[in-house]
Amino acid sequence: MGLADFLFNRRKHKNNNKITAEELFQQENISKKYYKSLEKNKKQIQELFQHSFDFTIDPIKLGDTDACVCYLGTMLSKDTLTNKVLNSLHPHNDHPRHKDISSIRDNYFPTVSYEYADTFHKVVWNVLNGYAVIMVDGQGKALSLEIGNVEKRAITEPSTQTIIRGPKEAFTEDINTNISLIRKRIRNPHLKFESFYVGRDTKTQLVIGYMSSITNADILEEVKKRIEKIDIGGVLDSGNIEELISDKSFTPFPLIFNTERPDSICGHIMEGKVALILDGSPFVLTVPSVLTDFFESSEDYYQPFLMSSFIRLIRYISFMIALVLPSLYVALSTFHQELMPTQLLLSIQAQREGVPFPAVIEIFVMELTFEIMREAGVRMPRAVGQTVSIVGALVIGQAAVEAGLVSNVLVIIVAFTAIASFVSPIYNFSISTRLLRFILILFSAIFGLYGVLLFLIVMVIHLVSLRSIGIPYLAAVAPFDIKEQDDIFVRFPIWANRKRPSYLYPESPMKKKGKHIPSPPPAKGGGK
Amino acid sequence: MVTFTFSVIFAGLLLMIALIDMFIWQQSFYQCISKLFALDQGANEGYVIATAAAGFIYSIAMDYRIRKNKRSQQS
Amino acid sequence: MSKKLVENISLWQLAVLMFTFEIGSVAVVGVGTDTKQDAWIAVGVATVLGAGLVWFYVYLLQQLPGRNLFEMITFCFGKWLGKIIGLLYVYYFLYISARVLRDFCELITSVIFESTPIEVISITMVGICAYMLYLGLEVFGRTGEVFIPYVFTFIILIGLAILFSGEFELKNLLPILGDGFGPILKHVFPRLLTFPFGELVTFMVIIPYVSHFAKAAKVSVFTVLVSGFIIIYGTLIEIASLGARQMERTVFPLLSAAREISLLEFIERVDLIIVFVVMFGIITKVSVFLYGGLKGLEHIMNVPYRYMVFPISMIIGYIAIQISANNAEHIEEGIRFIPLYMHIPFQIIFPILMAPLLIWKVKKQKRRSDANGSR
Amino acid sequence: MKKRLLLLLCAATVILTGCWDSIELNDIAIVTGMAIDPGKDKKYQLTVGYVNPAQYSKQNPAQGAPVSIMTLEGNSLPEISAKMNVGVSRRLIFSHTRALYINETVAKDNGVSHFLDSLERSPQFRNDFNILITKNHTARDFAMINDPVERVPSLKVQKSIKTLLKSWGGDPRVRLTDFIDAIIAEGRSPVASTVVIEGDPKKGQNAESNMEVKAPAKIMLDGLAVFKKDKLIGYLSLDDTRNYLWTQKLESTMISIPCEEDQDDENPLYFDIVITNNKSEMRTEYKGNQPQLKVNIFSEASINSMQCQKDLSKIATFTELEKKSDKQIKNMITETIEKVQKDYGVDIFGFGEALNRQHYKKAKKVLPYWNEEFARADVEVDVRIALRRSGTRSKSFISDLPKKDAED
Repeated sequence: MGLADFLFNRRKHKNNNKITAEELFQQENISKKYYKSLEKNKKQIQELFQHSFDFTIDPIKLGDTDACVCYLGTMLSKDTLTNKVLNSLHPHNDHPRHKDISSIRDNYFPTVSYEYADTFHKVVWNVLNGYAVIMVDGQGKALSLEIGNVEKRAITEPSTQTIIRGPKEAFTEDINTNISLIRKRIRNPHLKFESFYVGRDTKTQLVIGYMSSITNADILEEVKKRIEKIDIGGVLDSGNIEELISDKSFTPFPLIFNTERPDSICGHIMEGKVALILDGSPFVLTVPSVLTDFFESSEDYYQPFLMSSFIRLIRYISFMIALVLPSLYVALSTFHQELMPTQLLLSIQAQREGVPFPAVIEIFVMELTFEIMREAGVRMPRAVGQTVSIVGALVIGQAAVEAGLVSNVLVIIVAFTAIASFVSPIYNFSISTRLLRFILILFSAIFGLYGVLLFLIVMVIHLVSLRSIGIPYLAAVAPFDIKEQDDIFVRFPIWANRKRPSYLYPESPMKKKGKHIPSPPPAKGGGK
Repeated sequence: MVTFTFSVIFAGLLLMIALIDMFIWQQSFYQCISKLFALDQGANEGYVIATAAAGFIYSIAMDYRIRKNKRSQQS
Repeated sequence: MSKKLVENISLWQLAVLMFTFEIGSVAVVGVGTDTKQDAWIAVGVATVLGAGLVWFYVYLLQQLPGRNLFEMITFCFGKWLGKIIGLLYVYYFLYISARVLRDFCELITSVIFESTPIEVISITMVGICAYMLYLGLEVFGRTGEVFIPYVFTFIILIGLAILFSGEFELKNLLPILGDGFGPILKHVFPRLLTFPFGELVTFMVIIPYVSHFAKAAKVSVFTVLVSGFIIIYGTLIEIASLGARQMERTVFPLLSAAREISLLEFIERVDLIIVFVVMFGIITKVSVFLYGGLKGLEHIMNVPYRYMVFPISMIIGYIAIQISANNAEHIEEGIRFIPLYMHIPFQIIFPILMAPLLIWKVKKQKRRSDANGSR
Repeated sequence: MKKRLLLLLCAATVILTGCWDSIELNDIAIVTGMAIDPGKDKKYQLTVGYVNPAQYSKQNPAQGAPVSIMTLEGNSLPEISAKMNVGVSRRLIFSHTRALYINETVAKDNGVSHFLDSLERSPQFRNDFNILITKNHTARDFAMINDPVERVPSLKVQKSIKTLLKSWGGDPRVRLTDFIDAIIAEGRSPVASTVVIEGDPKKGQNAESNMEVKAPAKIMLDGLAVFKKDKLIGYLSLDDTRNYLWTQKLESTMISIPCEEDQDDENPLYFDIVITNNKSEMRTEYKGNQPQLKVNIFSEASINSMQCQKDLSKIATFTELEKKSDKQIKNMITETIEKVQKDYGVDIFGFGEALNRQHYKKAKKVLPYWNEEFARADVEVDVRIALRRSGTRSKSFISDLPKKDAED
């Protein structure tokens, strides 16, 4: 009920696109009224923030008027507070009485950015956001001064999506930094950022960024609608948002693209997608995403196009390998021995001599072992992680083979599969292959190649039925669009890529008008 | 309705097979029908019979749901 | 974004579905084996005739744009008679879909899985079809789009691989037309015309849902011609690599042809892979027939077809097993009974009978509406 | 709801049944060779040779025989092979069979068609094994002879045949389907390769025989077996096989041709040409009532050795040598065809099929008794050899030697 109201109210304010503190606190049990009397206000706010050690109320005097500064000590830098606020107050202590709060601001804090809070909700909201709020006795408004933020992580290199060539910045946990990283790359007034707050309890800021001149209005509307429908207690990472707004949760495939690379996000925005930036998460989402997005790295556009086309194909192949190789081994070795060339069959059979498990169990156990090792390696402190990998390689690989528990060729297959599954530039996507691989092994153990194909067909049917914000997940492949093929499996040169993806129905479909092709200067005259 | 459709299609197709069998094997109608229901065509015919039965149960469930939906819409 | 009430498929998807539909069981059972080394000529003749037939089907549909076969039948024959004729068509479609399914099951059980019960293959295959149709025609079309490159390239590749393995002997094609055109024509009508081409009558249920209906005729005729070419190509491969005598004896000619492939002494024994490529063709074919039947039932029973997908497909799985006691019966039915007593009435005679009635009724309706308009 | 039902169904079928056709690699024995002998009590005696996989292990290769064999008697091959497990622990997998040895007595007395059908019908058997008729020894012996290089005897045989076909040509390149096709064809009779054992087969069975430099027993190719329908009626020598192949599909061969037509027998001089590219065409015609068999052969060749004292840098020499080769090869092929006509009277070359292709109406009449027609037909072979090059030397150093020295 409460949230429904909140949403309903939000719609009314869609145009000015500012969320007032009233809306945010509507459902909470906080009185709204800001009194003229300082005492009442003090009492009110003290009650609200009791048991918080970092909440401070400093009484001050403005001439003969009583006033107080309240703030959360952990949310702002105290140095700045002292320099900007308290120091500038003191010399004027003997100043005559001020008529209203704006003259106080003009006199004391002309250089500090500010906001007036005329409701108690707003006061609370500003305090929570790291403002220093000055409440003056007898005034109907409080003055909120923005003090410099607390320490935040500096912009570093991306840790999950490293590249060789291209910008090395990554998003941080701070939303303003993130937005500035995008703004810096796209200097265009059409680049819009709209702010939302999600989470009943956390009230986390969620910003959607898009190019109003490119992004399709329907898609935008749909995204906004979904964000407004979000009903959850707390949001801690964009991963939560991903699950809340995607079209279908019961699927192993990620329906929403995420990255921590600003350049990649800018590329998506320029294609007509919508970016979702959540405060506190260095991973930015873009919607709608299609399957092929997950095979594209932003580096593809920085390397020569032939090379990046090749690498892209490698990614698709390795995706297939990661998916089907183990099950193919099971199918071939237990069902279709005739498909293998004689010599290969003989050598595989020789390796399997004395292995006590059936091939399915063998590969299941090994894949499981590998998954355990991978999980351990990820969660472990970095120093220990290396130990894990050494132990894993030595113990599981070497010893198991020498003990005759598994065959050599199987270790090769598991290792190769593992490496292939790391190729996908987006980590999310390799997760889906990991999951599907196990089911596939089961199928192949029951039906052989027929089972593998059965499963793959079901998988394709499933993939084809998926949608991301209403856009078919396999767009440009199915439904097939021949004009889109310049940037799907291979990448054509940048100058040849003139269109934005048509499956996103962009408002302006062309990226550029000219058809200029770089060429050497024409030979002058008849020359030698 | 779904159950009705199921039975019409099921019976009709069986009848059709029986008629074709009559043509091919030059047997009487009764023989063909009895051949269809005798469990001699494959030792594993149980599988398909089970799935057909599952289809039947499913269609009953479907009918039930349709009716429930209709009722809730009316009320 | 908004949910559409009627599902649409694009022209390309229609072409893809038609193509895989045509290739599907032809790749399994082979066509024109009776005409020996002239099979490819027979297929060529049948293709041209088939294209004409398909044009005729689309022509009928164009008289009543946006209505499918069953709606057209009711339009022509009134409610009750229309329902009965529609039901006959439903039986026809479902029966053929079970037959196609059985074709594939026979292939799998006799080539790959000797001890796996045929029932399991039937159930799994029909399960996939049901799942796909449950998700709708759009998903069906898109699935086709995903698989068409594989189907197409593999069929082309088989030929090339046979060529490079040195098994391709054009000598086997001689003598051309040794016995003249007589046997060819005899074979084309009724068998070849009805088996891969006439079966396209089912698409009268699908074509109305194409997004650019105006171009449907052109696209379908073109697709039939292209798939005819591919079938000719496949038949040529079979004759050239196996020889006419062997082709007559093999149950699955393309498969046997693929057995001859041996490249680099590593790419050998690829016939199993062929089976799996063929699999998608079969899924398409079964699904198209199943969809035709379901749409008919939807029209007759007034129940959305999604409710009936699972029960009816379970019946198909059952019928596919019951359809014949053994492979010989299955083949004999396919040669002696089905073309004459099922294909010809439903594919040719009935539409031809319906055509004048339809045109007359449409004209009458138009006249009436014109009269109404003038009043 | 619906999806769950479907999943449940799938799961139920899966759990209830298990995997029907799967078999672990540890439980199969890969058969590479089969040998068919006449049985003592029953119709056939089948011997299978299957690989001992431990021999192929890289880590701890077992010392032992690379293959084992098992022999049983019975009336049909499928039955015997299914029964093999009375003595073999593993299921036999026939899809990798490389050689089928058929004892000549079986081929002569019973005919081969009875068991070929089961091979053709079975999906297990591929179309890539060689059909070999064994001479002198029982077929069983052939499955047992070890080879130091290839270890698995049947693999050795197949490899050697393949290599021979590429280098010299001596195998008719007949596979199962071709063979069966030829049996039923009216205008062609089947042929198959023959093999013999050189040395003592008893010694060759020992795994220790692999230790010796000179293998005590070796399987060798020995020409062609000629069949009438499915019965063996005779043999052709290796040279005839090559000539036979020349009319069919010869990949390449090496042939030595005498320098002079009537040179002294004591020290004959030869030059060698290697055929690199070969195209042959068969034509069958009727002149009145007399059948005419024509073979047109066009081959590209280069000179590989030169014992004659000819100057290879001259055009005239090339023309002369070409003519000589034409004649020699023509004689060889004509001889072989006439020999087949006279001795066996069956058309192994496929002239009848050529007639069928070229003169369909006539063929329809004569094909039913084609073999008689073939036997009385005139043979005309037209060979055209094009010598293209002569290796890395033009003149032979022999031609620079003083003539007397060369003669001495």
